[in-house]
Amino acid sequence: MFKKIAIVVGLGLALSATAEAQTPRKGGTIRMTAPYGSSFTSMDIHTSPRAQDEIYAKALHRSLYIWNSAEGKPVLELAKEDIVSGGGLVHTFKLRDDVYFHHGRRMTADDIIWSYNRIIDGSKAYPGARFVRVIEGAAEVEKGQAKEISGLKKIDDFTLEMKLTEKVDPGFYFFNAITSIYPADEAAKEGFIQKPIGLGPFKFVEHVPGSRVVLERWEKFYKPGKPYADKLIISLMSEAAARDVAFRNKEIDTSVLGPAQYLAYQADPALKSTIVEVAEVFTRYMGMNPSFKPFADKRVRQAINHAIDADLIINKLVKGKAYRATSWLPLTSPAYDKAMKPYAFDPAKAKQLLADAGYPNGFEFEWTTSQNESWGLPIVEAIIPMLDRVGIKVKVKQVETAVLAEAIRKGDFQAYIYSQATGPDPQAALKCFHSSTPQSACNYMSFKNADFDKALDQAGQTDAPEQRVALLQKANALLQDEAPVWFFNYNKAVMAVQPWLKGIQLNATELTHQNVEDLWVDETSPAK
Amino acid sequence: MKLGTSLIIGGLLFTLAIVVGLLAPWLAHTDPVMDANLMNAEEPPSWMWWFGTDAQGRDIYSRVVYGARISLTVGIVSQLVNSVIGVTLGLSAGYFGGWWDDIVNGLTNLMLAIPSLIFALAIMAVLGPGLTSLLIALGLTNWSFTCRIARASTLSLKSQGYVQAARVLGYGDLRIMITQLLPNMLGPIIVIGTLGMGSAVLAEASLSFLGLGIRPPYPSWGSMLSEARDQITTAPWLSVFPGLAIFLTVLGLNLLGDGLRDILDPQSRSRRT
Amino acid sequence: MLSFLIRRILQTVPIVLAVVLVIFVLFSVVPGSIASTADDGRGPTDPQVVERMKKQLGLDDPVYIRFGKYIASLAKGDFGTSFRTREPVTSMIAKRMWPTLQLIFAAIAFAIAIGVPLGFIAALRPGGIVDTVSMVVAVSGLSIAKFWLGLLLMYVFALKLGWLPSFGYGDGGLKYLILPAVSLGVSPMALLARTTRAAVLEIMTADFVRTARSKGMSETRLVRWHVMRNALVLILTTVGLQFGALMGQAVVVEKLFSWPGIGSLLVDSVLQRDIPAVQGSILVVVLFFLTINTLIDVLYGVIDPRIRYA
Amino acid sequence: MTGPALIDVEDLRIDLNLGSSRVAAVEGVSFHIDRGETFGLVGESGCGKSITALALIGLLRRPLSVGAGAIRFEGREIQNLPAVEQRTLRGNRIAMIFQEPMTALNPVSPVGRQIAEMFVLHGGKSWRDANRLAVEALASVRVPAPERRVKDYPHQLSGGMRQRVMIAIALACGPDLLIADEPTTALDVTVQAEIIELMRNLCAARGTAVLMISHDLGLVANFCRRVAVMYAGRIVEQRSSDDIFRACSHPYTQGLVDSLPRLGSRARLGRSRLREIAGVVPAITNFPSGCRFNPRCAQATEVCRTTAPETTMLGADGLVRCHHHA
Repeated sequence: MFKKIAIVVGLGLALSATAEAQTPRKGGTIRMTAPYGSSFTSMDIHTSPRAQDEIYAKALHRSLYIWNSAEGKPVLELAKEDIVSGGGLVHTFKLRDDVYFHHGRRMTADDIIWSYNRIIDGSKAYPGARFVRVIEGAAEVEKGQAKEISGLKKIDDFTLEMKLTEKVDPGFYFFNAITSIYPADEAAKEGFIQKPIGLGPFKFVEHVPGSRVVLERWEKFYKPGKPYADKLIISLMSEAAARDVAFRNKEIDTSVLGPAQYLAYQADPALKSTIVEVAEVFTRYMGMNPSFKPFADKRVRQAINHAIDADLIINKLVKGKAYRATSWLPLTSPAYDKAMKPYAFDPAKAKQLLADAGYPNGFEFEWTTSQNESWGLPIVEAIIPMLDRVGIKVKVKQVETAVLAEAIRKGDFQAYIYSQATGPDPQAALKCFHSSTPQSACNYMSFKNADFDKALDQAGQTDAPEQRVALLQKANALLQDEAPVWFFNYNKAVMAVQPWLKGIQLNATELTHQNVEDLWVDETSPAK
Repeated sequence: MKLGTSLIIGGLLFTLAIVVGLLAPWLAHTDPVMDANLMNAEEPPSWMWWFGTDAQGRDIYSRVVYGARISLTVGIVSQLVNSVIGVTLGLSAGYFGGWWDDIVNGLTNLMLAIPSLIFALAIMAVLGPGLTSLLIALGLTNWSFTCRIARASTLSLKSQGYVQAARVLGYGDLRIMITQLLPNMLGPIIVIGTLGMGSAVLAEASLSFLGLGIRPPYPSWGSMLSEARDQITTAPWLSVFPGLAIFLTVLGLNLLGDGLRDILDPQSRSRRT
Repeated sequence: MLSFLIRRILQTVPIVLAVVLVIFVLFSVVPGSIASTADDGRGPTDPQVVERMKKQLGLDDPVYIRFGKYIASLAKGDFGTSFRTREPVTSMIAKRMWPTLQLIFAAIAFAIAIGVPLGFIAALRPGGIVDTVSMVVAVSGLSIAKFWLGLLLMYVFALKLGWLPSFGYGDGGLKYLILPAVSLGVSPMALLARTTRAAVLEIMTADFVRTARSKGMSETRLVRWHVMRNALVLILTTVGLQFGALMGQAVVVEKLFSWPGIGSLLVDSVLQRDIPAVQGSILVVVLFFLTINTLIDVLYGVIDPRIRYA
Repeated sequence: MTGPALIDVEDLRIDLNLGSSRVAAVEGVSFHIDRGETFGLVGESGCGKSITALALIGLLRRPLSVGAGAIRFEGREIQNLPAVEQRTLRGNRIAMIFQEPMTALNPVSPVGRQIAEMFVLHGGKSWRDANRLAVEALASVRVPAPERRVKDYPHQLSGGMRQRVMIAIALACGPDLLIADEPTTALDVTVQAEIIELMRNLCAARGTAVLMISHDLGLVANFCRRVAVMYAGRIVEQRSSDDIFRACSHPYTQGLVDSLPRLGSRARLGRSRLREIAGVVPAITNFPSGCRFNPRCAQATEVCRTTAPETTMLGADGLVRCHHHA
């Protein structure tokens, strides 16, 4: 699917400092919110790749690896050691022997093998298959040609050998909740989904669909002394307005903030200190379809980049809740070129470019957008008059996010505005513009540029890190000049956290995904 | 309330909304779409910006004024569609009877059984957001009442002498329906229509809230209200003015409907309030 | 009575079938596909997974075959499998049923408890101050956008006064129910107040009321003994029709208050193109409405002896 | 005559409030009824006879109200009584039967209960006792199988039966005065006679005075000892029933008499049509000046058009209001 990785940039105001200074209090209730929809998709996390579902899954389940927000990379979680051999393709994991499922049984290598075999089951089409597929023999199982993944071998109860198909870091593949480890015996049973069992720091109590998930401390959790809280309630709250009221009313401990609320909370002395922010690795952009004639001309695409005052939109409309994009790679990317300047806001130049391209009087295009407040309709509405000033008319086509995603995949658009993961691997992020990448995969603009392809291919082949970065920067710069998209911004994730909730990690892959065993509440929490 | 008071107040409010909508280009200070200037974003109400400005820096007063056009179009057109469908089906079903009557009855029961907002939601999901979709969705889902009334009054009028008399005189079916039956049921139909317009304006707001409303950037009151809801604690003027516009217009329509009922449909005071 | 019920149930069969057909046809042409349900809106979806899902859910079949299969499984009480959660729709809906019923009945109870007495009081002194004020309140209650009202209530009673929780189902306690139920109940309350008032006014001019007065009855007794039961017939009609509208409005209120009912399930499912769940939810809503109205028809007979189930 | 009359109406005026103005729908109406006496009030519809009756029982509702005059029951002014006392009078001492048996009973309440209410209201009985008494009351108006009928709803009964129920209700508490407003108008002719007979017998047996209101002079004259004729809000003539056919004084009364079919008369006069009174009843808001009957009166002269005639006493018991009375 996508790799959810980034590097921490922003810091919650002195949060981490105070958290370490105090001794965590045991007990209490943590009340988190799940803001990305009014329900959880499923209590079977293997079926859902959604960020929303991972919020509860982080408490209930564990994967082989875990995302470490401080280091900005996945680290081993269920194993103590990973011995690499076989030219970087064979990983031998020494598993922890103190990991217990919520029904009390100890986890062994069998559970991991069973779980990965389940995920790759082709008849079920679990979304995690794309990660498991990196293990040798997995694709055969998926196609029904084999019964078990040949690349997974149990050496003993606590030693697992995994053979990969390519030389990659398995951490990036096996840290997501969709690759959570299930208990082999229980998960096969019918009622598992009603009362899921995992390895996480909290065990399942109840799920009221559309309302909340309640979990309680798992006493035999493998990290000593953790988790701190007795109880964890994750409430589903998709309405930002309702979340705002509930947060101010101290009914919830965390609330994801949109731009308007970000500004309002900053302005409110009582709420200012609750803000936690982090730069995420998502690039927001307007994609332009070259099969729509005006957009086939590079000058038109550049003109659009010049015509839109992105800084103004970021400051005023997005309320500073984003970073200006220069090109495709986000500023937290290792290949990000700090010297690179974004397109200047220059309507005169835009007009000139349009005239050069043969559109002195502009043209009209249809812009497909969702209602998303950060990369959807409100942005489009702000841009309409800006483009109007250089003679370009916009016809808005508003669709739901689901329809938008479909339209993008099918290339059924003249232009669209979207948010796409662009990290952590710059190579993978730029691969989307390689001419060999099919339109439906992620080359949505059907981008084709020989120089770009060359730079990217060279970067993939080289072993020297500096040279690799230089090549990627070159590709990224090429991309800026070709302007297949309007480069808008890189997201800044913002969450309000009540002062009594401590230990929030600045997770750049998704701020709401917290390793909840590290969270604790002090006695000022109003929750019982 | 005294008879007539509601008619007058309702009529005034509705007329005001219509006049505002008609005169929008002259009343508005700025263009509701193009005059976005992010430098002026979210100004509270002042002499310069009567109702304040929104997140895009657009003048809310001008948007409310222009919004009258769209919201009233939604209300009036969708209700007209409903009335035409309802009257056509009800009148013909009552007049011809037989299998056609059975079919229309079945359709009416079907429409009554699916809550109209849910039906409209489903239609909007299929057609996608936008004014035309909205007019279709709201115009197709709220005619069952009109249909019932039209059918019932056709049945009662049919048994009265003058329809038979018209038949004896050799009038055609269509002519009888239009010249004899239709005028006699207009009273209640107009009353239901007036109240229905108010419901349509509210339904538009609800659909906007659910993310299936009007196609922007053109402002409707419902979409403005819906967009502003996150900021009810921080920038209340964003929602107060479109909210009031909806409230007063629908209030006007409801009062007007009440007042009209007293005049046009006095015997049915309790049939549908 | 029994034959009446059986006949009523048989009458609903074609309606239910028609609803199924309409929704099925509507959503066969809906844009956005199964792929959307597997998508997070943040990046590309694995095309292999999408193909497999299609096969697994039988979406490769032509529409009419799918419809036939759907009807066949419906007859067995099986609403199909959700595209999104891969759970049986029946069990998804079952979990949402109770909160919605709670909300709807609480709203109706609120509407009746406030609206009917208000209408009575107003009608007993038509033109009086109570009448004027309550009718202004009633017509205002009908004229306000539901989610705006909900937000205002939330703002005032949760945030400013701190009396009630602002959202959610919580542990299912009563205090969580109040704000959503009131938001939902305001318009039927207004409608009931007006219906009751009109009904009582009409009844007060009836001949039998004059008879009752000639008996030397006090106005209180008059209302209790003679007016109420007669008004109940008209009130009941309004209540019955309101259930339909309420099921619709519940969609908005449930979404606003994060209430885990059928309505929020329906909106989620519509937005994410989870067609089996949409069909199931709408069907359940329709069945609920038809059931309520059958019950009300039965109640008519209890209240009004003139109605007989022939 | 000893002591005050049972009911004594003096110079009664009933106003119709039209918002901006008020007009007298009834004025200068005076009559009295003694205990056990039968008194009739006759006139065309709209003449004010029904609202006069309603005034007696205190049931005038807006926009009608008593404007002036006195209504004394056993010498006590009714209108000044507190509401509670008025109510104990109503139903208990003064009862009323209405014209429309179809609608005068509560459709959703069993008739037995509607009778029983009287015993609960005025007799202080429990519902249990009252229900038992209701069966008796129903039996007394000669309804067959009363113990079954009490459970019936009005729509299950015929018009005649319903009017019997009304009579049972009215006579339940043994009132002193029964006001019967067109009690048989809505009924079939054969049923009419039965109901009238029933009323006559029951009232005679119980000594109940009756105020019979009807447009049917024949019926009233037959039933009542004395008759008053109303026209356009005024009593134009009052006579004993015996006198009214023999020697009526007012041209209007004469018109009413002439419009009655008389047994035997048809043969004598040949197959002549019944005579009708020419013209229509004037609207309340537009009463003619002078004698209100003058536009329709064959004998009208100039004085009739300008001056309202005074009341002239005729013998001990009669009066007439006409410039040209015989």
